[in-house]
Amino acid sequence: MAAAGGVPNQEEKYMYSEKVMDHFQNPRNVGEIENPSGVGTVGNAKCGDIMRIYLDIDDNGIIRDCKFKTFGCGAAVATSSMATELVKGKSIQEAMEVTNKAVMEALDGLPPVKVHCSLLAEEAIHAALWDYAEKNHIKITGLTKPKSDIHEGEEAEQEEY
Amino acid sequence: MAAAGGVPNQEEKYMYSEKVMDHFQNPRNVGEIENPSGVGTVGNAKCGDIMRIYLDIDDNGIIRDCKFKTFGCGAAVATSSMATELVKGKSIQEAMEVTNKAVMEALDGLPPVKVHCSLLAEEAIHAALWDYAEKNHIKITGLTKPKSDIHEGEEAEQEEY
Amino acid sequence: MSRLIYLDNAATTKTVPEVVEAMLPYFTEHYGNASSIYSLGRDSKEPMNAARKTIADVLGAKENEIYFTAGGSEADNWALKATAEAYQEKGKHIITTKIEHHAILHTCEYLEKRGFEVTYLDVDEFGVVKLDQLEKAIRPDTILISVMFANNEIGTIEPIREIGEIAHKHGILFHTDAVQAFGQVPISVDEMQIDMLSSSGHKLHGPKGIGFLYIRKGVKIRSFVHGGAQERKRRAGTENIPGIAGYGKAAEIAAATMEERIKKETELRDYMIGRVLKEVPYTRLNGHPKKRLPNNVNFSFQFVEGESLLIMLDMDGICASSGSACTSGSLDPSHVLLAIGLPHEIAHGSLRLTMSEETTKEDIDFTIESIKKIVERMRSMSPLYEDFIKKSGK
Amino acid sequence: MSRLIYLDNAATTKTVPEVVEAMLPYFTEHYGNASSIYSLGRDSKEPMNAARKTIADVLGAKENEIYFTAGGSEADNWALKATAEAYQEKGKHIITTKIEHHAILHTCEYLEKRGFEVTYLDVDEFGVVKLDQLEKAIRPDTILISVMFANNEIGTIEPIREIGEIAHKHGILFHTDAVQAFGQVPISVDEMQIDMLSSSGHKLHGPKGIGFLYIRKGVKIRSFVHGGAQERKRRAGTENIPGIAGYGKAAEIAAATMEERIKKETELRDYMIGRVLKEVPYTRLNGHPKKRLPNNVNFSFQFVEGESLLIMLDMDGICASSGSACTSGSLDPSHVLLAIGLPHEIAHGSLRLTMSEETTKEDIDFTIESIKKIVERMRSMSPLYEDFIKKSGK
Ligand SMILES: Cc1ncc(COP(=O)(O)O)c(C=O)c1O
Ligand SMILES: Cc1ncc(COP(=O)(O)O)c(C=O)c1O
Repeated sequence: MAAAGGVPNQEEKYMYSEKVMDHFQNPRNVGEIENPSGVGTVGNAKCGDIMRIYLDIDDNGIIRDCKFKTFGCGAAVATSSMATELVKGKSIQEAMEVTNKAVMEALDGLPPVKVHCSLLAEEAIHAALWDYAEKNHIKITGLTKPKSDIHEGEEAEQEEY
Repeated sequence: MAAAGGVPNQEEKYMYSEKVMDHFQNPRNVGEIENPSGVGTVGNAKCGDIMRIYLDIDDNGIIRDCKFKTFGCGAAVATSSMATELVKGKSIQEAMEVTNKAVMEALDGLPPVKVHCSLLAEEAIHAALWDYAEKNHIKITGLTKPKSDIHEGEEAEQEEY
Repeated sequence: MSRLIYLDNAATTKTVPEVVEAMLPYFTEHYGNASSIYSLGRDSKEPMNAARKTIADVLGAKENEIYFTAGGSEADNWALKATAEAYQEKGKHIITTKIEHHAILHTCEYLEKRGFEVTYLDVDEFGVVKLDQLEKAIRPDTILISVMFANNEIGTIEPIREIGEIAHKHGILFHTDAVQAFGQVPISVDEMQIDMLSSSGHKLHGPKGIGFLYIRKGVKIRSFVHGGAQERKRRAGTENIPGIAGYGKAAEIAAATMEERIKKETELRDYMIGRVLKEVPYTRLNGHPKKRLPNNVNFSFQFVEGESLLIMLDMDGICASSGSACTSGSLDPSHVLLAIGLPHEIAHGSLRLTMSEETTKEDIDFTIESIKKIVERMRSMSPLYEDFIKKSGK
Repeated sequence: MSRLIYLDNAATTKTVPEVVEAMLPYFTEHYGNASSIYSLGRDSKEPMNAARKTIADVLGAKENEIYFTAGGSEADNWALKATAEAYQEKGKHIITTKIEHHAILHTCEYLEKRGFEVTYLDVDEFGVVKLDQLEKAIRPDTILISVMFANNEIGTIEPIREIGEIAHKHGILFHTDAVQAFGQVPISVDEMQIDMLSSSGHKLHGPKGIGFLYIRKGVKIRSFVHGGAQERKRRAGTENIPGIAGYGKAAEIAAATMEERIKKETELRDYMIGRVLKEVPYTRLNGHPKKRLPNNVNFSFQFVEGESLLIMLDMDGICASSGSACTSGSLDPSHVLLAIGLPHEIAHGSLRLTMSEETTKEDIDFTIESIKKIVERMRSMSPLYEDFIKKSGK
């Protein structure tokens, strides 16, 4: 069936922006790092999203490499991919500034019901950095122990009338 | 707009049978009789149906002529017309047998919501005969004083589930 | 039948070809479920969003205030029942009028059986709601005022802006059944302070089986049809995309042509009223002479019964109506005509003629001649007319 | 997109050209209001009567037991709410199942808030209602048993005949949501002792926005939508004649092709199930292996998330669904999959593929290859799969 009738609008074709679709279809930095400097896993399968980030950090505290694995929806995959791109080559302090807002903006936005996925990416980076800090007995300014489940207490979005 | 698409079915075109439509379009015996032997008016305008029947009865008690005037729906007009046809030439006793059922059958039936109109025709004949009997101080077997409003106490048909 | 003059546009309208055209792609081609994630489904979202926007624009509303329903009746039921349910803590009193459509009246009766109290406002001889009576009817426990925008039988347009003002002055929600008005006359939900508004597609050359309820943001009514999360979780059921697309197109056309149409129809309407009142004796115009829908004419012909009149007009190729088409299964004379003070026998002799853009002066002239002939014929066989003539000594 | 394989027929179907053809005369030509008295209006009555008869015949019902609605959701709401209302003197207890569509479940929740008690029956691992549990749940104040004919997600067909027998043995009304079953499998309301049955046109290649509720003669429920006297005074609203005509045609086609279709679809279904279970590891079939809709297949692929799977299938031109399409606005895993005992993460990885008559073996083969490729790719990037492989020491 060809899309005739002049109806579909390419932008509307998916609920996601083109950038999201690109990162979903061609995710950057998928995989594992052997003996990573830090690794963090967040989310839980009950909610349908799990994100794991591996970091390879050099002696100057620069993130040399970053890989991810994600079980989750299109937005979860795309935010993981974008988050790894954003932290790669950055210093630890710079990586701390890769917030969910930054990831979302870099992806040209997410549909409202998917905004929580970008939170997951931020948390995954923080979890991996926490692991790195623990292993190396250092303290990273602004970094707190990751929650075991970032979704807890979150409520299904209520319609606003 | 022509009726294309093979859809309408002539029989279904009106809620009424062909006979009813014929008597509605070409009502027989419309009019008044000057100095009638008997005249009867039944129904009331509130209900939307008033029927008046004029009788010209000869000395042998034969209905020589019969005319009607009706304010009412298609069924009311058609039953009036048919009722006058049925009583014309009949004896008084024969006319007493022109029941609502007989009128309805002669018209090939009426839609359920319109059955009460055929009652009106029977009542109108009876009312005219009553008037004749009163005027001539005779008694017609089986004839009782007409109700002033045959619709009273009648309830709008309830749907049957 | 060689000629058909359709003058029952208040009952339903022809779905115009442009509307059908707008619907067709969504049957066999872009038929996906609008709630699905794949592109075929998302193809259906677009016409829905577009229709919502078109309709919202016509009303001066926001897109997310338009909720599609299966028609005007569902919209009316939803507005009344859900408001009753949501606001019953505040009170159980509703104000409406005696001339509402049955979708409102029967819903009110239903609510009355469930402990709500309903005040049915009178109207004047022209069918206009009495504003002073409305003010007096308001009580501390009044939760809703529902007054139709324009009456479906006699075409009278109600003082909506004034009613909206009164409602809001007292902090009461205001619903209007605009099934006859939407697309026919200008409506602004903000200027008129309307909180909820019902509409039905098939009254403005859109498809049957689709309507909408406008619900102002902040009005906290819930679903009437429970189930899936469609319509922002407020109206369950797989979206009727062809219907919605068709409705959007119909609203678009209606808005674009409204000004010109009002002018043309008003002219024809007043021409018909003038001629009939002059040329057919013992005739009255029902409804307001000026504050009426541009396409509505409603007469009562004394001594004549409506159904017979309709069938005879039909035989001349003219489709019209006597009282609301929705109630023609019933034998009762129209509650609207009784409310404006007509006696029963006159109410029975009413004729409603409602035009569309397609109606021509020629159609109207033909109709007037037909009416004259039929009314005369029917009077000649009417016992009421006979009595009247005898009494007046003619 | 060069190729489109539509395997989401449980969400909605293509309105087939014959159905559109059957609708078209009633838009621009025979558009009269079916309740009107003139011939143009009466032209609309005929297709409505014909559709009613076709549908009644398919069910072994009488014509005057079929009431048209705007769809399955309205029919479900009507059956439950009106039964609750009409029979509350007898009792306020309703029995249904945990795997009903939201149109039933959310309506039940609504009734629970209004003083009714609802028992939600469990199902076994295949999604089949437990009859002994049903018998035990019956109380003197039980007024209604509502069990779906076939589940929309996992396709399981319930033991309707046995449930009807149990209901009637106890003098309890029996409603079945047959939205997924009508036109797909044979149904006899008499043999199965069904008192009310819901259906929706767009699930069987009919139009969207039209459905019906079968109400057995003698069941004394009243209107859900109040207003005009349409549908024997039980469902107000100007009749959606094009929709009804289209639905009639769809039912006619469905009935005529059912036997052959069931045979063909069952074969394809079992072929697909066989191959996928064999060729994709860590996969389970959801729903009953045999007692299931001929066109329904539902898998869970471990370590894989459903939405991603759907988007990737879409990129291969395959339309499918993960859980009910109606709830895809929600993030919760399907209540049906949880009810058959799946853990959350497995429920998230479910895929529903529902065929139509048009589906070919070639389509299925292409789909299986696509699934294999995508599942493998997704597992390679799944942290759950990584953990699983490491744990199992591979
Ligand atoms: C089992 C079941 N019941 C009810 C419905 C609701 O039908 P509709 O969306 O047509 O109102 C659906 C489909 O969405 C369904 O699958
Ligand atoms: C004023 C008014 N309200 C409500 C309705 C009901 O609309 P529908 O029949 O499309 O449900 C109508 C028309 O029948 C109407 O004229």
